[in-house]
Amino acid sequence: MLEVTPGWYMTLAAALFVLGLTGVLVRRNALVMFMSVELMLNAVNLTFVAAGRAAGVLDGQVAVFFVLVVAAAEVVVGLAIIVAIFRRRETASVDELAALRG
Amino acid sequence: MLTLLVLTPLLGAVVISLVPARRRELQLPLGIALSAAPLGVAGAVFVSFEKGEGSFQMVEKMVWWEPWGISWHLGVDGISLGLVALTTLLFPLSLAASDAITHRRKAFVMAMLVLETGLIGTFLALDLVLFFVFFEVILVPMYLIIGIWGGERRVYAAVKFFIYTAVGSALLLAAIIALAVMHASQSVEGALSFDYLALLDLEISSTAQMWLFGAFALAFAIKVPLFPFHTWLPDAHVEAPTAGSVLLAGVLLKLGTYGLLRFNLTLFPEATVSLVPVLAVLAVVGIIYGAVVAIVQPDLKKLVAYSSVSHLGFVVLGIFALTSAGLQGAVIQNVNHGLTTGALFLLVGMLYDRRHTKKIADFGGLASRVPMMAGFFLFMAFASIGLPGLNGFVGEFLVLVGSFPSLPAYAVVAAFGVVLAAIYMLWAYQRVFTGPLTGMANRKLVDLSPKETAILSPLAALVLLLGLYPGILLDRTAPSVEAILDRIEQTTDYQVPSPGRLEDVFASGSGDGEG
Amino acid sequence: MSPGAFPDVAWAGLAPELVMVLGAVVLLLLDVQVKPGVKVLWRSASAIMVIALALGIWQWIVTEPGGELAFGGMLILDPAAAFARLVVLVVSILAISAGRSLFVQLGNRAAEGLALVLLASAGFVLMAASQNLVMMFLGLEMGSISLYILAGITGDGVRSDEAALKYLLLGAVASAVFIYGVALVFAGTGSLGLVAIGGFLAQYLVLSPAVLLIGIGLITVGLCFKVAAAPFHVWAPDVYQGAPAGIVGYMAAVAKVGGFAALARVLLSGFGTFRADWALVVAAIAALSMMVGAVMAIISTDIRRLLAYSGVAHAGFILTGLASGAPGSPSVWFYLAVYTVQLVAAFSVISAVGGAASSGSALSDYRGLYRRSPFLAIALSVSLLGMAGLPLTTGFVAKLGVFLQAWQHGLQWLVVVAVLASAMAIYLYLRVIVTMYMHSPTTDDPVGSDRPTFWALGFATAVTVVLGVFPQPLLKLVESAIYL
Amino acid sequence: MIELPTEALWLVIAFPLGGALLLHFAGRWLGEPLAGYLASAASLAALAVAAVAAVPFFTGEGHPSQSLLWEWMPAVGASFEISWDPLSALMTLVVTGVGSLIHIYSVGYMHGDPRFARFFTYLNLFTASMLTLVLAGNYAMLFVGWELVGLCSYLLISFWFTRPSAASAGKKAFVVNRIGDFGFLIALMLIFSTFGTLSYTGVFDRAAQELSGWAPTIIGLMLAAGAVGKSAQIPLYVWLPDAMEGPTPVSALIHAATMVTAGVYVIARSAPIFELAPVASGVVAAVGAITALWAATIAIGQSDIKRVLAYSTISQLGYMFLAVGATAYVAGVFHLMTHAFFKALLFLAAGSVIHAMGGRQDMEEMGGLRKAMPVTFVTMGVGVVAIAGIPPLAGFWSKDEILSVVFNQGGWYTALWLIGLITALLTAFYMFRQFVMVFLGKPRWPEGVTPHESPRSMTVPLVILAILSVAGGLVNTPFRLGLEHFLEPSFEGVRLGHPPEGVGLVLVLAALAVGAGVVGAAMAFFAYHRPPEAWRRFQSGFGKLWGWWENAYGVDDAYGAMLVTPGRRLSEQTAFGVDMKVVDGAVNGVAWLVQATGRLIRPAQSGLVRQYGLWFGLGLVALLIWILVRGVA
Amino acid sequence: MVELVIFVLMGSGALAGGVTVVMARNPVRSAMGMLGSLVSLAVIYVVNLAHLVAAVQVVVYAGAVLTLFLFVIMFIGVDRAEDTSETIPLQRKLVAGLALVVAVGAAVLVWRGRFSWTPAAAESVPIPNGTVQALGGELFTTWVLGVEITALLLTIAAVGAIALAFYRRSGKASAEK
Repeated sequence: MLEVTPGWYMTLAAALFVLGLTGVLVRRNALVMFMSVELMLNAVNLTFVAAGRAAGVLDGQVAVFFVLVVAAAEVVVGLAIIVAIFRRRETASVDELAALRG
Repeated sequence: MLTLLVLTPLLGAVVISLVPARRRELQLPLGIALSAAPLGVAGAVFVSFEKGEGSFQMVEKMVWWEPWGISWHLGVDGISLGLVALTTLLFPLSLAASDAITHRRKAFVMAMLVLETGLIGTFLALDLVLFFVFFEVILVPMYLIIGIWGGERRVYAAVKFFIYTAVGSALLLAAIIALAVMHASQSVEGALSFDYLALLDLEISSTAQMWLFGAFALAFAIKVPLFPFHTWLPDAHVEAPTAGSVLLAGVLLKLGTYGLLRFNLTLFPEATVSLVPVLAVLAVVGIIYGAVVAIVQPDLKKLVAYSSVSHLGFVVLGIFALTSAGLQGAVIQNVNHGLTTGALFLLVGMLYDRRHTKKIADFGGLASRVPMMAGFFLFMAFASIGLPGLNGFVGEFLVLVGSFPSLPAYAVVAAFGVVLAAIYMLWAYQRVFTGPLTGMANRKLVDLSPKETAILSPLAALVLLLGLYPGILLDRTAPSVEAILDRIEQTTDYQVPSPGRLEDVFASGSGDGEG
Repeated sequence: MSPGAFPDVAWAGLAPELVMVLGAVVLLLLDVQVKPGVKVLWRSASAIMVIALALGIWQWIVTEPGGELAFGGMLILDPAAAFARLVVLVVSILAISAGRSLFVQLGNRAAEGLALVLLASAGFVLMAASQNLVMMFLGLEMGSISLYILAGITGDGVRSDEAALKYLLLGAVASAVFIYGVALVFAGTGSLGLVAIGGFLAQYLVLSPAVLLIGIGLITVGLCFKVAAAPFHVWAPDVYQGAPAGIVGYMAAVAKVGGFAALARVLLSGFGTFRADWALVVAAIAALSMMVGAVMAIISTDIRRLLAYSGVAHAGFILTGLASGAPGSPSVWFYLAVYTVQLVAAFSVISAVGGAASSGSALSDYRGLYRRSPFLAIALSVSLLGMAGLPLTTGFVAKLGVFLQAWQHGLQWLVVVAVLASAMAIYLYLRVIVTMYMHSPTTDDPVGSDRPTFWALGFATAVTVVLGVFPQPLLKLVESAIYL
Repeated sequence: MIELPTEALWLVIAFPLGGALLLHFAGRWLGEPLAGYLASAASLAALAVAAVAAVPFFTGEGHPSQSLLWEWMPAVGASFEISWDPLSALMTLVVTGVGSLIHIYSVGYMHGDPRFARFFTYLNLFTASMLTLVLAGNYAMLFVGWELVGLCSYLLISFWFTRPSAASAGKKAFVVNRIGDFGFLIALMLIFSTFGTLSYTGVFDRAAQELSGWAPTIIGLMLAAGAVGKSAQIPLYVWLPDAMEGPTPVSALIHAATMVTAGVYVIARSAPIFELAPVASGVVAAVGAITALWAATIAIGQSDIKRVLAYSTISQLGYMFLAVGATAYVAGVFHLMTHAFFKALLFLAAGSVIHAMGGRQDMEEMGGLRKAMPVTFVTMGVGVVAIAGIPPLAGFWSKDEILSVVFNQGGWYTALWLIGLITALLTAFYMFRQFVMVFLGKPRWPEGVTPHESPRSMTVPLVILAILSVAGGLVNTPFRLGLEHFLEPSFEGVRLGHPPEGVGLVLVLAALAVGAGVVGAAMAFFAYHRPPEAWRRFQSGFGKLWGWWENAYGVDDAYGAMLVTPGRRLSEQTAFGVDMKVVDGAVNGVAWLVQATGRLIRPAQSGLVRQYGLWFGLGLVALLIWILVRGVA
Repeated sequence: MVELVIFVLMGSGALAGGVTVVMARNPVRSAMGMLGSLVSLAVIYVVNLAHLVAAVQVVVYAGAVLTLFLFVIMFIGVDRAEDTSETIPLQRKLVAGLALVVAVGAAVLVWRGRFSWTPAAAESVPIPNGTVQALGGELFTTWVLGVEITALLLTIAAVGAIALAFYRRSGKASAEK
C-alpha cells in the first residue's frame, strides 16, 4: 500500500510554490500578485509542517505560525499601498507603474 | 628626517588653508615659501646622504596598520634621492610660475602642496601599501589641478588621466596583495607583510613572477607612459595649467620608471630577465614613435608631451638593459627629463600667459622680440635633444652605451631617436622663434621678467651642472644600482655583460643583433 | 523545557533593542495623546537612539568572544551581533540627524516615521543576532516591512508610491524565497537553529544533499536580494530613486547591514561545512555584482540610481570577503561599517540638495555644487572617494581587507575582477565630482544644510578620512567580529 | 723656455670658453667693438698657451701625454681628459691660429650688426668647442666637442634668424649632422662594449688585441658615418652649401677651416682602428674621391661666390678623406692644415668682396673688382693659386702628396687617384673661373654699388693668411718631411701610406697634378675672361650637364622627395591616423565598450516590476542549477 | 489509505485553487481560488496533526486575510474581468521556460535518485502532535521572543497602514496631481 510520506506533501508544496511564483510573474493586478505571494507562503507552510512531521519536532508548526503573521502584516501594508496608489491613479496594474527605470 | 620631508608640504597645505580668503595676495607667495621648506629638508637629506652606500639610508619605520603588517616605512637610496630632490625643486618653481592662476588660488596652492607630499612619499615609501597609498593619492590633486585650472577640454583630460592611471594601479594592488599573502605563507609566523625589504626574501615561482611582474609593469607602464599606453599624456599636458604640466612631466611620469626600477627588477628578477625583450621593444617603439608623432604636432605642449614619451622610452630601455651604465642612465635621465621638460613646459606656459595660445602656427619669429625667452627655450631644447655638455646627453648616452652590450639591436634603433629629437625640437623652434616676426599680437610680446628669469635660471644651471659633472648624482646612484644588479645576478642565471670581443657580445645579447 | 516554566529571557542582552522598541511605542502613544511638535519627537527619537547606542557599547564590552545563546537559542549574543548593532545604531543616528527636515516635512506622520526607523533598526539588529532561521526571518520582516512603509511614507509623489510597491512586491517574493529555503533546510536537517544545523552537518554525512543545497541556495538568494547583489538587485535603483531622499541612505544602509549579517551567519556558522558548495556561487554573485553595478552606474544620469548601482557593486565587494569564509568576516564588518557611513553621508547630501522628501535627483542638479555649497560638495566628494576606495579613506582599507582575505582563500580570480571593477567604478564617482567642481552651476542659489545634517556629515567625513589614515582602532575592533 | 704641464692645457679651452661666458652675460654692456677685441684676445690667449705647450714637439722632445680633468660618466668610461700629442697640438694651433685671425677679421666684418657681441659669444664658444674636440683624450669628450661645434654651427648659420632661409639652413645642418652622429654614437657603443672604456689610451693600446673579424670594420664604418656627416661628404654633404647663409667669417672658420675637418681628424685620430679595417678605409677613400669629383663639378656650375667656395670645400674635404682612407694620415692632416689656410683666406676674401658689394653674392654682378679692392684681389689670387695646386704654394704640396700616396697604394686606388687628378683639374677650373668672374673683366655692378677696399681689421688677416697659404706647404715637402716627423708620435704603430719610392715617379705624378691645375686654370681663363655672353655660350656647350651642375644635381630636391616629404607624411599618418585613431581610439573604445555594455543591459531595468521578478526568478533558477550540478552531480 | 485519499483530494484542491488564483481573469475569482487552496491545506494540516495551525489557517488566513483582500478588491472596484493578455515581450515564454526548467530539473533529480526530502539522520519518529497546549508551550517559552516580534510586526503593519493610507486622505494636499 502506498504510504503518504512527508515527501509527498513537500512535493505538493514545491508545486504550489512554483505556481505562486508564476502567478507573480504573469499577473499584472497587484492584488492578484499578492495572492500569489500568499500562495508561495502557503507552500512554505506546508513544507514546514511536513518537514516537522518527518523530523518529529514541533518547530515546523511553530514556524508556520510566524509565517502566517508575517504574511498578514505584508498583506496589510501591501494593500495599504495599493489603496494609496489607486486613489491617485485609479489602477491596480503594476505595468502602469514604470516611471522609475533605467 | 624623511618623515619630516614627507609631511612638510602637507603642513604647508594646512597653513595655507588657514589663510583667510580675503588675503588673496598672500596665498601664492606663502605657498612658494612653504614649498621651499621641503627643498631645504631635501637639501639636508642630499648632503647627509652617504655616497658609497648602496642600501637604504635614513630609514624610519613605524607600525601603521598593524593587523596587516603595514608600516610607515621610509628610506632613501641612490635611486630615489635624485627624484626627491627634483620634486622639491620643481614645486617652488612651478608655484612661482603660477601667477596666471587667479581663480580659486588658495585651493590651487593647497592641491600643489598635497601633491608634493604624495610625490615625495611615493619615492620614499618602503612599504608596498604605503607606496600604493601615495601612488594613488597623487591622482586626486593632479586631477583637480588639470580639471579645475586646465584648458578647454580639461574635464576630459582629467578624467582620462585619472581613470587610465587608476585602471593600471588596480592590478598593481592585486599583485601587492598577492605578495603579502605569499609572505604569509612563507614566513614562519604566517604574518602578512607589505614591507619591501621583507618581500625581497620571498621565493616566487617563475610563473607567479611573470604574472606579478605583468601587473606591476602595467601600472608603471601606464604611468611612464610606455607605448601604447601613452595617449592620456598629451591630453593631460595640453589641458593642464603650466604648473600641472611641469609636475606631470617633471615628476609624475617618473613614478612609472621609478616603480619599474625599484620593484619590478628587485622583486621579480627572473621575470625581469625573461621579459626584457618585451619591455625593451615597447621602450624602443616608444622612443621612435613618440618622436615621429611629435614632429607634426601643431600644439607646442603636445609636442613636448610626445617628446616625453620618447625620452621616457630611453629610461625604460636603460632599466631593462640590466647593465650598470644602463641603470645609472635611467636614474639620471629621470632627473634630467624632469629638469628640461619641466623648463620647456614653464616656457610654453610663459608664452601661453602672454599670447593665450600654444599653437605653433600662431607664432613666428619671436626671437627678435623675446630673445631671452628664445635663448632659454633653445637651451632647454638642446638639453632635450641630448647635446653633450647638457644633462640630457648624460642620460641618453649612458642608456645607449649601457644597453648596447645587452641589447645591441635595440640600442641602435633607439639611437635613431636622437636624430628625430633634433628634427622635432629644432623644427618647432624654427617655426616659433625664427623667421620674420609675424602677427600683431606677437609684436607686442614682452620678454622674460626678472622673476621668470629667476625661475628658469636654477633649472638652466642644473642642466649645465648635471651635463658636465653628473658625478654629483652618479656617485650616489652607482652603489644602489650595483646592488640591484647584484641581486639579479644572484637570483637568476643572468650575467651582466662585461666588455669583450664584439662577437661574444652579440652572441650573448638578445641574439637578433645587427651592425 | 516543560510547559509553564518561566521563559529563558536575557533582557540585558537585548537592552538596546528594548529601548528602541519601547521608545517607538512611546513615540506613537505620545503622538496620539500629547501631539507634541515634530522637533520634540525628533529629539526624543534621537535620544532613544543615543541611549540605545550607549547600551549597545556596553553590550559590546561585555560580550564574550564566543558569544552566548539567549532566548531559548533564538539569538546568539556574540561580538559579530554586537558589532552589527553598533553599526546599525550609528547609521541610524546619522540618518535621523541628517533626515530631520524629512520628518519636519512629514508633519503629522513624523511619529510614525520615527517609530518605523526605530523598529526597523531593532529588526535588523535582531536579524543579525538570530541564531534561529525563523527568528532571522522575523527580524528580516520587521526591518523590511518598516522600510517598505518608509519608502512610501511621504505619499506626495507617484514615484514614491511606485517605489514602495515595487519594493514590497519584490521584497515579499524574496522573503518567500528565503523562508522557503529555511523550510527546505529544516526538512533537510530537522532543525532551525544554526548551531544545531552546523552540528548536524558536522555529524552526519549528507548523502542526498539536494534539498539542503536548494535550501542554501534559496536562503542565499533571498538575502542577496536584501543586500541588492546582482542579479537580484533590479529593485534597488528604482526604490532608491523613488523613496524620499531623507531616508534612502538609511534604508540602503541598514538593509545591507542586516542582510550581510544574516548571510554571514547562515553561510559561515550554519553551512560552514558546505563552503565548497556555496563559496563559488557567492563569488560568482560577487563578480557579477561588481561588474553589473559598475557598468550600470556609469551610464546612470540620476545620482541616486548611480549610488544604487554602486551599492550593487559594493555588495559584490562585501560578498568577496564573505566568500573567503569565516576568516573573512572581520573584513566584511569593516567594509560594512565604513561603507554604510559613506552611503548615509552621500544620501544626506542628496537630501540637502534636492529636498528631504523628494524623489529622484538628476545628476545635472549637482552642476557646480561646489560653488553653491562647498561644505556639501566636499562631504559628498569624501564619501564618494571613500566608496571609490581611494587610499587614505576608509574605503581603501576596507577593499584591501576583503581582497586580502579573498586572495588568501583561493579566490585570486575574484580579486582580479574586483580590482578591475573598482577601477571602473572610480569613473562613476569621478563623474559626480566632475559635475560638482568642474561644471558651472545652472543657478547660483546657495544650498543650505541644517545643523544636524552638518554634524552628521562632518562626522561621516571625519570618520572616512581619519579612519582611512589610522584604521587601526576599527581594525582591532572588528577582529573579534568573527563567526564561529 | 718654460715647459707647460699637460694638466694646464685646460686653459686652452678655458680662455675662449670664459670669453664666451663673459660676452654672454656682459656682451651688450661691453658693446662694439670691445666685445670683439675681448673675444679675439681670448682666442689669441688660447693660441699662446697652445704654442707654448707645443714647443716640446717642435724640438722633438715631447711625448704624448694625457691628463684627466674629471670623471664624467665612469660607468661608460667617459671622462674629461686631455690628450696632448702632436696631432692635437697641430689641430689646436690651426684652430686657434686661423680662429684668431677670423675673430679679428670679424670685428670689421660684423661692424654695425645689432647682435655684434652675441656673434663673438658664439665665435668664442665655437673655438672652445673645437678645442675640446681636438684636445679630447676620450671619445666621449670628443663627442662633446663634436656636438658642441655642431651647436655653434647651428647658432651661427642661423645667426640672422629672421631670414627664414638662415633659420632653415641652421636646422638642416644640425639635423643632417645628427644623422652622421647616429653612426658615431653606434661606434661609441661598439667601442665601449669592446673595451669597457672610451679613453683613447684604453682603446688604442688594446685595439689590436680586442678587435677581430668584422668588428673593426663596423666600428670604422660607423666612425666614418659620423665623419661623413661632419665633413660634408656624400651623401650627407647637402647641409654645407646651405650653411653659407651664415656670416662669411663663420663660413671661413667653421665651414672651411676647422669644424668640417673634424671628420678627417677623427679618422686620423682613430688610425689604430682603421689600421685593422682596410675595408672601412677603402670606403672612406672611395667616398672621399667620389665626393671630391662630385662637388667639384657642382662648384663649376655655381654663380654664388660663397657656394662655389662651399662646394670647393666639400671637394677638398673629399681629398682629405681620400688621404686618410688611403692611410696617408699625415698627408690628410697636411692638406687639412693647408686647406685651412687657403680656404679661410678664400672665404675671408670672398667676405671682403661681399662686404664691398653691399651683401651681394652673385658673381654675375661683380667683375673688375681688381682695382677697387687691390688687397683682396692679391690675397684671393694667392688663395686661388694655392688651391689649384700650383707650386710652390701650400696646396700643391699637400695635394700632390695625397695623390702620390693614393697612386702608390695601387689596385683600385689607382682609379681613385685618377678621380683625384681630374678633380684637381676641375678645382683649378672653377677657382679661376671665380677669380676671373669677380676681379677681372669689366664691372657688372648693379646701380648704387661702389665697391671699396675693406678696413684694416679685415685685410690684415687676409694678408697673414695669404702668407701662410704661400708658405704653409713648406712644412712637409718631399725634400723635408717636417710634418711627418712632427706627427710621428701620434701615429706610432700605425702603418702610414707613403708616396712611391722612386724620384722619377714622384716627379711624374707631381707634374701630372700640376699639369691638371694649369690646364684647368687656363681653361677657366679662356672661357671666362670674356664678356658674359661668351660664358653663356661656353656653358651651353655642356648641354644638360651644366644645368645639373648649376642645380647641384638636384640632390636637395631628391632628398626632399625621397626622405623629407615621405617622412613628414609618415609622421602625420602616425600622429593623426595611428595615434589618434588607433591607439587612442582603442582607449576610448574600451570606455565606449563599457558604456555600450551598460546600454545593452539597461533595457532589463525596464521599471516593470513583473519583469524584475522574472530576472529574479531566472537568477534564482540559474543559481540553483549551478549549485546542484556542482554539489550533487 | 485515508491519508492517501485525503492527500489526493485536498492536494488537487490546493493546486486547483492555486491555478485559479493565477489564471482567473476576475480578482474575486482569484480570491475564491485562494480560499479553496487555503482550506484544502488546512485539511492537510489536520491530517499531519497540526491542529492549531489548521485552525489558525482557517481563522486568520481564510477569515481575516482573505476578507481583507476581498474588501480591497471591492473597495477599489476592480471586481471585474480584466485583460490578461501579456504586454511585456517574452515574459510568458520566459516564465513558461522557467517553470519547465524547474520541472525538468526536479524530474532529473528524482530520477537520478539523489533526492530525499528528509534528513539523513531521520529515524522513524512519532508524528508531533500540534495540540494547542503543546504548541502554546513551545510558543511561549522557547519562541517567546518570536511572539513578541509578531506583536511588533503587527504594530508596524498598523502604523504602516495608517501612514500610507489614512493620512493620505486627511493630510496635506498632495503636491503632485
